[in-house]
Parts: sequence; structure tokens; C-alpha cells
Amino acid sequence: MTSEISAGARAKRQAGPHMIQMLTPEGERVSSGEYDVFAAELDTQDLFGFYRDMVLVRRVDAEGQALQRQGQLGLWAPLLGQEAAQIGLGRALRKQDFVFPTYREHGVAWTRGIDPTELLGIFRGQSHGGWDPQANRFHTYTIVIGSQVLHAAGYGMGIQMDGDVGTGDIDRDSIAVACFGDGASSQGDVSEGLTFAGAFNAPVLFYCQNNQWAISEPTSIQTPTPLYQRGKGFGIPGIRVDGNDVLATYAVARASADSIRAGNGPLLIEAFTYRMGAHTTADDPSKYRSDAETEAWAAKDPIVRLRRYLENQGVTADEFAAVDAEADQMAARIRAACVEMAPPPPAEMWTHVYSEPHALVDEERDAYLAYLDSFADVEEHA
Amino acid sequence: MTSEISAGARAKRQAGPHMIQMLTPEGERVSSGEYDVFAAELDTQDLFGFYRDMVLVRRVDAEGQALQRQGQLGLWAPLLGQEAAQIGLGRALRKQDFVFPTYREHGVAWTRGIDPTELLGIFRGQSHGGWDPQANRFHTYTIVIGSQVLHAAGYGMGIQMDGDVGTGDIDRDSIAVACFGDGASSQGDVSEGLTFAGAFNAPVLFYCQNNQWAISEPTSIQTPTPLYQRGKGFGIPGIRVDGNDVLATYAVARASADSIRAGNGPLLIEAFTYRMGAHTTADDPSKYRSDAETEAWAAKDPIVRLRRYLENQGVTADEFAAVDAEADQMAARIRAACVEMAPPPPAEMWTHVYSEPHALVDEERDAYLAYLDSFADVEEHA
Amino acid sequence: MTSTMPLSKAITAGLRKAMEDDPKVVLIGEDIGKLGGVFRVTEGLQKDFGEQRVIDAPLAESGIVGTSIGMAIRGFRPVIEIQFDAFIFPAYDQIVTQVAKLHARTGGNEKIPVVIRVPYGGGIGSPEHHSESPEAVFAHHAGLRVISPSTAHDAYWMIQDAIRSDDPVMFFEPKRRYWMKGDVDTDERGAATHSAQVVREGTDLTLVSYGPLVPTALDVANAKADEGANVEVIDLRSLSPIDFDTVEQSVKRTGRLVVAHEAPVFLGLGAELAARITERSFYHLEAPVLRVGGFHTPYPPSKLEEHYLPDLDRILDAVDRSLAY
Amino acid sequence: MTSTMPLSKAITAGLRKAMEDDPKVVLIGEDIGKLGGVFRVTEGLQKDFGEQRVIDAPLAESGIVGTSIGMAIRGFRPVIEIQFDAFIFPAYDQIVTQVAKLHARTGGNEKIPVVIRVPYGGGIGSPEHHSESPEAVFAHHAGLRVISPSTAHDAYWMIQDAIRSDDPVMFFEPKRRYWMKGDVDTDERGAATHSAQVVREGTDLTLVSYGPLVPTALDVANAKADEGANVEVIDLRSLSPIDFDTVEQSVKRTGRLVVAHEAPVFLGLGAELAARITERSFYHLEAPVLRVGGFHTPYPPSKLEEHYLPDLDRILDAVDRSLAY
Ligand SMILES: Cc1ncc(C[n+]2csc(CCOP(=O)(O)OP(=O)(O)O)c2C)c(N)n1
Ligand SMILES: Cc1ncc(C[n+]2csc(CCOP(=O)(O)OP(=O)(O)O)c2C)c(N)n1
Ligand SMILES: [Mg+2]
Ligand SMILES: [Mg+2]
Repeated sequence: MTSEISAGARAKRQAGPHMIQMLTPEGERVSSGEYDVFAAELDTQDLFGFYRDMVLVRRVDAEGQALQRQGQLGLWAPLLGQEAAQIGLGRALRKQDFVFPTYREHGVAWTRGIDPTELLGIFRGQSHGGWDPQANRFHTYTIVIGSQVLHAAGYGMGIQMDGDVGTGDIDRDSIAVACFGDGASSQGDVSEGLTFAGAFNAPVLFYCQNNQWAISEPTSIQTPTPLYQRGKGFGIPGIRVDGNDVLATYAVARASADSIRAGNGPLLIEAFTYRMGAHTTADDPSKYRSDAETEAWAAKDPIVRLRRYLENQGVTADEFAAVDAEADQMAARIRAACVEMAPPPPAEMWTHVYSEPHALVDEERDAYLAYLDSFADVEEHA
Repeated sequence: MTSEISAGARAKRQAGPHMIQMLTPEGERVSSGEYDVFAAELDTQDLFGFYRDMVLVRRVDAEGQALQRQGQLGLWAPLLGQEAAQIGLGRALRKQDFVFPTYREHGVAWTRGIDPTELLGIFRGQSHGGWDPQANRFHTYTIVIGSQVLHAAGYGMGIQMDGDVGTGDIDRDSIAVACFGDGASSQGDVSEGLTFAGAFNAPVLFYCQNNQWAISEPTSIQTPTPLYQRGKGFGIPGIRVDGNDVLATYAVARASADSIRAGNGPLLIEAFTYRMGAHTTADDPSKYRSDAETEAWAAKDPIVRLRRYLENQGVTADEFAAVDAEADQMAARIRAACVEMAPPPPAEMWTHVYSEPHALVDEERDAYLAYLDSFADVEEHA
Repeated sequence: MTSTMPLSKAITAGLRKAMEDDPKVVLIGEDIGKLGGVFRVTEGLQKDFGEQRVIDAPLAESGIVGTSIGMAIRGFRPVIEIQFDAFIFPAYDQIVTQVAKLHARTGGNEKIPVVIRVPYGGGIGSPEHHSESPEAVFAHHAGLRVISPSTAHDAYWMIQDAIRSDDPVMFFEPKRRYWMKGDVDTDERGAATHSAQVVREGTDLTLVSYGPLVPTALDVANAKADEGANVEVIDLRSLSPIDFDTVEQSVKRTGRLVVAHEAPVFLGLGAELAARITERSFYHLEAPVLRVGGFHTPYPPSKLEEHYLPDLDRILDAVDRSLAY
Repeated sequence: MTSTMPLSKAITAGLRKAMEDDPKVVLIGEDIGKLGGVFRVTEGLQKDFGEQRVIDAPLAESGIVGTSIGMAIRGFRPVIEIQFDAFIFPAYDQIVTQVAKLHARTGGNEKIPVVIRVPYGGGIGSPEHHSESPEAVFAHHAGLRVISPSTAHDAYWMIQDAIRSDDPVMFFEPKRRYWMKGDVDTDERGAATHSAQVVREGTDLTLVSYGPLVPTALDVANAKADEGANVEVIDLRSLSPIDFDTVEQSVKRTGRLVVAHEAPVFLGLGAELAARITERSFYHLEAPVLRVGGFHTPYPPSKLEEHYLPDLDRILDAVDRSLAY
């Protein structure tokens, strides 16, 4: 009991007074100072678009979980609850920006034009990647916690070296986005990412989704102080946004991206959100967190609050139903694509280790394929 | 010309308005709010003691440089200019505290009771260490930048696990001190040290000597923002002190150590100072910094300003001369001890690799000693 | 007393015993508290020993190892859990430059009795970074002891030895054998931790392995027995130092050596065994030492791992090739 | 055109050429700008190419490597200077898990043409961490190419090859030979980077080495020639992959192989050479492959390094033992 109460209290205290919110959990629009201009640019149709994004990626997520349960995937990392944090960010970016995701960025992937079926390869054990990072300027998922933050910082330095920042040309000025979690904030690489971006004033947006948990560890294990403040001592201002409020995540990400794009230097956003599901399908969150906590956060569901708002704006039940139907179709398509995936041929293992010829790789591959062939012979002759 | 001016301006700007100073470069005592109480505890004799400390360690340093020039040492890392930063810290600590130094902490070593001759082993290539870290609670010099900061954080966690903090018993309550440089602040390990100490509220004093340079790199390469602010985003308050003012470094270190000792959690001090000499005897600073900058800092010499103050307090020329005489004697003793050091026997290489028997180590040592013996035979028979 | 338990629970029991015996033993790692670790090896220990002795650490491996060094300097005996093999690399520097060398650096004044537990190896259908076998890149560095049990009994005793040792120990746990049950005799320790053990006697060929492949090696010996060849199987147990004497004695009898491990063959432990045993037994060898192991590729996606991992057939193939010389 | 220069300056010249040829080549490291690096290898390059192409980095090796990956993804070809060998370990994770594997991870979509220059080895009287030879712990990981020149000419060409390669390359520079002068032909490249070279022909024994010990190996051959034995010396040049064919052909002629390197013998490159060459040339070997190298100790304080480093006498000793079989 006491621990449940204190978990709720802790989340509240951690959220603090400075969190930017534009839609309350009840779907009421509240003003948010300088960020309101970005909301003003959006009409109901735009917001309905965000709604559709969120519903679809939640369905992608549900399908991922279902496929795992049915043995079609080895693992799945659910984004459930983080839809607003991801869609708001993704929709605030421009084509020329480059995103460096974690393994949970299915929503951001969606906004970058990655087909959901492309996400399955890693989780099914078909490949370690799955898409061409350059095609959509969306890097492969990074599993080793924090590594990608340095890649983003370096990419940002590269943007700067190319002069693609602060020119005023909105189709040219670019930013790099470093996605990471609350747990990741403890990794030395993340701090070094802040160091490099800060020292070089590189166009990097640090985007921390504080979903309150790193597997079984609450954020209080990582830091006694709010994460949006982490960058300050590296010269990188930070801001906390309600990560379950897509209007707010969009507006804050837009404002930040525009500022960085203009050459004003790196920024950090902490999207204060919640991992409503398990860490991965291999995890059992009942071991470490209370139902009371989960329920408290369920009341802040990012989709529900936007739907309430849109209902008030006059979006009809039919319109919402159409999105659900689209989600059903997409789910069926994902499932079909997944089940059809044939295991890669063994030779694949050696194909991309190097891009230029390599004697040892060639020797090993040839020997192994010959060895495999020897069984074929046995089977043929049997 | 412009670069020299801007170097001076940069240092001034970086020092900022919030730097604690108690003795001006001219040796005038200026008030410093809450820290004055610690200065008030010190009488002229105490301050003369600091003066003696600083003069002696500067002589240790000069002797180290001389011995290197004469081929008696392979290398020396001068502390010249950082005497006040180190003596003030060292004198503020208590016996039960544990210090984790870099390779330049000759002044702190002095305050921990390490005989200067013990510092020579590493620089002469006799050994990688030189003293028993537990005997004086002063760890071996750490060369790999930043590593020791994590050791200090862990040691502080250990103090806490032992309950040796916040008891109110001044001979029991202990702190760990992490010494590091401005360059080191960029290392992931240093940030992780802040993370762990912050998360566990461990009794750790982070002591950053910002001597303006990491070899040839000015502090501006590491950070766009003052280093005393680095800890804040990890929940660790910071303060900048004039590192060339021993009264200030002592008072700020005392105040901080007392607070940490009382269980109030980790703190960070940035001692703003200057490396007046080369990075090491292998370095040529004329390649990367201006005479104007060096001269500007020479005017802030930590020993000169304290001497001026003490002269005004009535310390006599004879008393100052006595310290110089003591320094001469000590220098002669260091020199004699250095020159007498015989190379270690080859078997030493294998002696402490493991503390328990190890087949491979035994085999290699025996084989090598037998091999060496075979030459003795040859020489005997020749 | 002898009881049957899975290998993972034998480690739990060994940790529990070590913590009971010595109040200075503390555990630290990610998710090892309430969750009991992702493999549940520390399950129940935080409940029984408290948060001061079973410490959920911030998500930073270098920090975990580095602070453990500090705790060791303070007199503790930290036992680290690294969540999965490839997540040890952020701590590589602290391990090879600090943990391994502080004892020598301080002229023996400072002991760093840190144990680093690493679940390693593949075969559990996991994504990248969860199936690697990085033992060789630690064994190359002096100052570390590297050991790996292959049975529940050894796991129970070897983890305690590791904790009691004043030297730092890397303890590689064969994760795909975590659920393999075995008898654990909690009174009789059996073989010393740093000795290799002949786990099946034979006369025609020596097959050396360790950790997860020992059961496979025994299967190989059984399969060859059916064909009338007598394979001697050695469980290396200690990977640094290696008990070359035991291997040498065996090879001098059998004249043939095959080494199998999951780690890549190129610069894997098989290379050192081949080099040293060939030097020691040059005139006894009837065939070159053959090695079976991982390829010079990243550990592949799980749909391909059956091709990457040395299995019964691949080891048999090497055994047959050796016997054919 | 041929001119004589120290090995370090040949690298400088190679870097300069690569930067002239390709504007995407950038250098990054600690103190490589105004100072020109602690060994002055990048001297003058920042002045000529600007601060955008010769970047003084914050003091963080993982950061240097990690941001270089990002720059590579952006289309640059970063050339990293690690100040001294043992300071590479904080970057180990980024190197072995990211630099090495991103090409495979992305199914070949992303190339990471990063070059990591590492001055390595001992013999210059430096303190700890300034004299290590860690090549083996990188070569064990797939995805990296590891090379090391031993002459000014090779240094000039091999650094350019490394930069031009779409694969990541670890470029180990024999620091105690930085001041060794040699002829550099800037028109004719000579041997391909990934081939081993017979640098002295012989019939009685093959002596393989690389990097700093190649001149020593040649001294050994001279010394033996005086005694009437003909030692063939091979400079490995590429440490991963290793050109086993060249070594095998030589050993099949000579029947004897000695491998010398500064890195510890235990799990060093000599182990792999011994294992593989013995397998390939089993019936040709008249003696086991003998290895000379560093010991299973930390690199010792400089007053002892003469005992640690393989020198003429220790290699001669191994050669004599081999010939005595
Ligand atoms: C270096 C490293 N250590 C440990 C892990 C295992 N691990 C995977 S996810 C995770 C927690 C990450 O938490 P957070 O950064 O908050 O991201 P979230 O999963 O909550 O999205 C851990 C410990 C890892 N992948 N990499
Ligand atoms: C990990 C690592 N990288 C590089 C070096 C080489 N190095 C020695 S001292 C130094 C500069 C350190 O600067 P700072 O931390 O400011 O300390 P200072 O020398 O100024 O006292 C460098 C780069 C090192 N020792 N360790
Ligand atoms: Mg999280
Ligand atoms: Mg400095």
C-alpha cells in the first residue's frame, strides 16, 4: 500500500511544475506560452492525423506482441504508452533530419516512412538491421544502451562541417536526433554525446523518453534530479514535456528543432511518459511495480486524451472507426508478411562482414558450405 | 596579438563572477561570506604552515624537473602553479578520508604524508605505483584519464555501507575525494562517477583542478559552460573557487568536506587555476599558448600572494628564509634518494601480477630467469 | 548433502553461501534486486540481504565495475552481474586496465577481489549482443582469472572460490545451460577451480571444451563410442590460467586433440591450446590440433545461430578429420 | 619519386595526400591540431587544412570513436588518432560493437570507413599505458581490418589504403620506429596492404614478425647468416586478416617457424599463426612453431622493459631451439 502511494507521489514530484502540457488527460486544451504558436498552425485534420499515427503504431505494437506470443517473433519491445512521445517528435522533424533510435522507436520509425514489416526482422531473428538507414534518414535500432547518442552527436558535427545548419534554407538546415531512455542517461556515452555536441555547438536534439523504468529500475536509481536538467552542465538547455500529450511533444520538438536548425546549438527534451507494457515480451513487470502505478498512468493514456479532444472538435465516430479499420488491415498485412519470412540462407552470415574481399571470411564460408553440402550428399545417397 | 588578448579575456570570462576568492593576487584579504568562518579559525602560524607546504612542494616539483633533465627520471608532471589548489584541499581533509589522485597531485600527496621520494618511482620507471595506498589513504596515481573518479565514487558508496557518514563523530565520518582535471571532465567515467555518487547520495567530493589546459587543448575544447556547473544535472551542486588562493581553496574544501561528512551528499569544487609549466617534461607549451597568457597567470602566483599577506601580518624575512633552507635540504635528500635507486630485479615483473599462485606466471618467470642464467654461464666460461 | 538443481540456481546457492559466510560480499548489477536479474540468478537475495548488499546499479557498466573497484579498496568483495555478454564492453577499460592491474600497480599493496559474472554464449534465440563469447579478449590480459563452470556442482563451488579469491575473477556462465539440472554436493567440493578435469576417459582422441559445449562434447564422445572410437573429454574450467598439464598428459596418450568453443576460432582459446600443446607434445601428435568454433563474423541473427554454433555434427566432423590423419 | 624520411613523417605525408585527394577525409584526436599530436604525426595539417578537417577533440576516446561513426554515416572518412595504445580501451565498446559491426548490422547498407591510428608497443622508456600492444583483442573481432607497417614506405602507402578502404581499419603504428628513416617511393606502391611480405629470403627457418620487431627480425637473420643458417623473414603487415598463404608457402620450404611480437604470447597473434600453420603444414614441420613475445604480466616499468621486450637474443634463442629439433 504505502509503496503504491509513494510510487504515485514520486512520479508526480518528478514531473515537477515545469512540465509543458497542452492537452490534459481529460482532453482539455491548456495554453502553454511560447509553444502555443506551433499548436496554432495545426488544424483538426492535422491533429486527426496524429491520432491516426498513434492508433496505427499502437496496433503495430499489439501485432508485434501477438506475433511473439505465437512464436513468430523471438522478442518484441512494446512502445505502448509512448505513442505521443514518439509521434510528436517524428512529426516535428523534416526529411533531411537524421534520427538515431533505440530499439523501441516504432512510432518514430513510422513517421520516418519505415514500413512496420521492416521492423520485424530484428525481432524475428532474421537480421540485425532491416532497413537502409540512409533511405529514410532513420538509423538501425541500437541495442547497446546509449551508443547511438554519440553517433547522433557525430552526425550533427558532420552537418555542421557540411554547412547545413543556420543557412536559413528550411529544406537544407538539418539536425540529428539522439533518442535515448531514462536508463540510458547513466551511460558514459550519453554524457560524452552531450560533451561533444556542447563543445562543438552541433545541431543535435537530445530526446530522452523518460518512461519511468529501465527494465525493473525506476528512474530514481539513475538520478536524484530531473533528467531535463542533465544537459545544463554541458551547456545544453533542457525542457520537460508531457510525453503523453502529442500536441505538447510536437510543439516542443518543433520549437527545439527549429532553434537547433537555425544554428543556436543543441537542446535536450525530456518527454515524461510511461512504459505501459512490459520492458520486452521476456519481462514480467508484476515483479517490480504496482498495479496502482500502472492504473494511474493508464488514466493519462495519450490516445484517449487526443480522442476526447477531437470528439469535442467534432470528429465523428465514423471517422474514428475508419482508422480502426485501417489498423485492422495493416495488422493483417504485418502478420502475413511476418509469417512468410523464410530463414536467411547460411551464407548470409558472411556476406556483409566486410565490404571488400577478406581471405578468412571467404575460407570459412566456403568450408562451411562444402560441409553443409556433404550432408546433402549423404541425404541424396541415403 | 588578438589571440593573446582573447586568451586573457577568455580566462576572465570563464572565471565568472561567482568565483570564491579570499586573498587577492596582491595579498589582500577580501571577505567571502559563509566561508569566512573557516578562515577565522586559522591564525598566522597556520597560514605560514600553508606557505611552507607550498614552497616545499614547489621545490619537490623543481627537483623533479631537474632530475628529469639530468636523465634521472624518464618524465615528470609538474604541479607548478597548482600549489594552492592542492594544499588547500589536502589541509582541509581528515586522516580517515581517502583521496584518489591523478598523476599531478604532488601537493595533495604531501599533505597525506607521502614522502616526496616515494613519488619518484613512477617517473623514474622503477615501478607503476610507489606507496601503500591504504597506509595514508592516498591512492596510487592514475594515468588513464578519469578512471579514478569511479573508484572514488565506489569508495564513497563503501563508506556509506559502513555507516561512516553522518554519525556526527568527526573522527569517524569520512569522505572520498575524486581529483580530476578540466580535460578529464569529458570522459564518460567522470560523468558516471557523478551519476553513481548522485544516485546513492554517497560522500564524495569531486575536486576538479581546472588548470586551463589538457596538454595543448584549452578548456573551451571540453566545455562551453563553466565546469563547476557540471554536477548539477546529476544532483551534485558545484562551486568555483580561486585555485591560486590557498585560503579560499582551504575554506571551500573544508566547508564542502564537512557538509559531505555530515551526510548531505556529494559536492563538486572547481578550483580555477593554471598549469604554469609544461604538461610534462615531454611537452613544449610554446607550441600552443602565448607568453601573454602565461605572464598574466604568473601575476596570480599562489605563493607570492600568500607571502605578501604574511609579510603584512608580520612574518619576518628570517622566517621565510628558514623555509627556503628547509626546501634546499629536502631537495638534496630527494636527489640523493633518486640517484641511489637501483633498477628492480627482473623477477619483480611477475611478483604481483596475481596474489595467488598462477601456473603460467610461474612458468614464464622460471623460464626467463633460466634464460638469463644461461648468459651468466656463457660469461663465466668466456 | 547432495541436491539436484539447475545450474543457475546452483550459482544462486553459491552466492547465498558466500554472502552468509562473509558480510563484506556485496552484489551489484542491473535489475538484480527486486527482479532477481533477467535470469533470476540473484532471485530472493535482495529480500534476504537487503538493498545495501544487493545493489541495483545505474545503467552503466563502466560505472558498475569502477565503483566496485572503489568498494574493494574499501574492503568489500563486490560480485558484479553483467546482464549479457556484449554489454561488458563499455567496462572493458576499467576491467583490463584497473581491475586487472591495480594489484601489480600497487606492488601488491592493494587487492581487488572483484568477481565479474557474465552470462555468455548463444543458443537461446536472442537478438544481437545477447549471445557472444568474449572470454579470449579478457584472458589475453594479465591480472584476471577467467573461469567457466559447465555443471551445477562446479557452478556452486567455483562461484564461491571466485569470491574468496583475492585476485579478480571473470566468471563466465554458460547461459544456455542455466536450466540444465545437476547434482550439487554442498559438502565435497571436488576438483580445484583452476584445474581442468577429464570428464570422460578415452584413448583415441582428446576433445577439450568448456562451459556450454561440455555437454555437446560428451555427446560427441558417446556418438563416437557407438562407432568404436574412444574420445577423452576434458572440461577446461579455468580459461586463464589454462591447466595445460592435464591437457598435455591426455594428448600424449591419445595423440590427437580437438578443441571446441563457441567463441570465434580466430584468436580464440583454441589457438592458444593448439600452439602450446603442439609445442609440448610435438612428437606425440598424430594429427594437427583441430579447432571448432564460431566464425569470423558477428554472432548471427538467431535464425542462423544453428549454423554458427559448433554442434554435435560439426565437432564430429573435426574428430573424424583428426582420426583420419 | 623517392625520398628518405622517418616513418612518422611518412604517415604525415600519407595523411596529407589522402586529405588532398578526398575532401571528406577528416582527422580527429587529442592534441592533433596546433600541437600536431604528441608524436607530431599530424604536424602542419591543421594549419593547411583548417580546424574543420583537423579536429582537436574533447578528452574522451569513446566519444571520439562514437562521433566518428556519426561523421562516417554523414559521408565523411574520419581518421582517428588515439594518443597511446592503452588509451584505446575506453573506446573498446564503440570499436568492437559499432565500428566493426554496423556494416553487417545494416545488411551492407552503411559503410563505416573509419581509420583508427594507434601508436603501439614499447621501448621508449615511458610510464604505464604508453607501451602496450593490444592488437590481438581487436583482431579477434570480425568486422575490423588490422594492419601495421614496419617501414616508412609501407607507412606512406598503407595509411592511404586504410583511408580509402570502405571497411574500418585499425592502423597500428610502431611508435619506437617513428624516427627510423627509410626510402619512400611515392609513385610505386609495392605490395598490396593485406599481403604479407618476405623481406629476406632464407631456406632453414621462417621468422614471422610485424611492426616494431621487423628490424629486429632482420638483425636475427643477419646474425644467423654469420653462423651459416639461412633465416627467411616475413613481415606480416596485415594482422587481420592474416595472409596465411605466404607464411604457409615459406614454412613448407623451411620446415620451421618462429613468430615474434611484443604483445603477450598468451593468446597473441603467434597463437593463431602456430595453430593455423601447423594445421596447414603438419607434415612439413620439423619443429613445433615457437613463439617469442611479451609475458603474462602488465607491461613493466621502463627500467624493466628490456627484459619484457623480445630482442635479438631472445629471438635468437627461439631460432636456435627450433633449429635444434
Ligand atoms: C550496455 C547495455 N547494458 C545493458 C543492456 C540491457 N538492457 C536493455 S534495455 C535496458 C533498460 C533500458 O532502459 P531505458 O534506457 O530507460 O530505455 P527503455 O527500455 O525504458 O525504453 C537494459 C538494462 C543493454 N541493452 N545495453
Ligand atoms: C584515457 C586517456 N586518454 C589520453 C591520455 C593522455 N593524456 C595524459 S594527460 C592528458 C590531459 C589531461 O588533462 P587534464 O584532465 O586537464 O589534467 P592536467 O594534465 O591538466 O592536470 C592527456 C590527454 C590519458 N592519460 N588517458
Ligand atoms: Mg526507460
Ligand atoms: Mg588540465
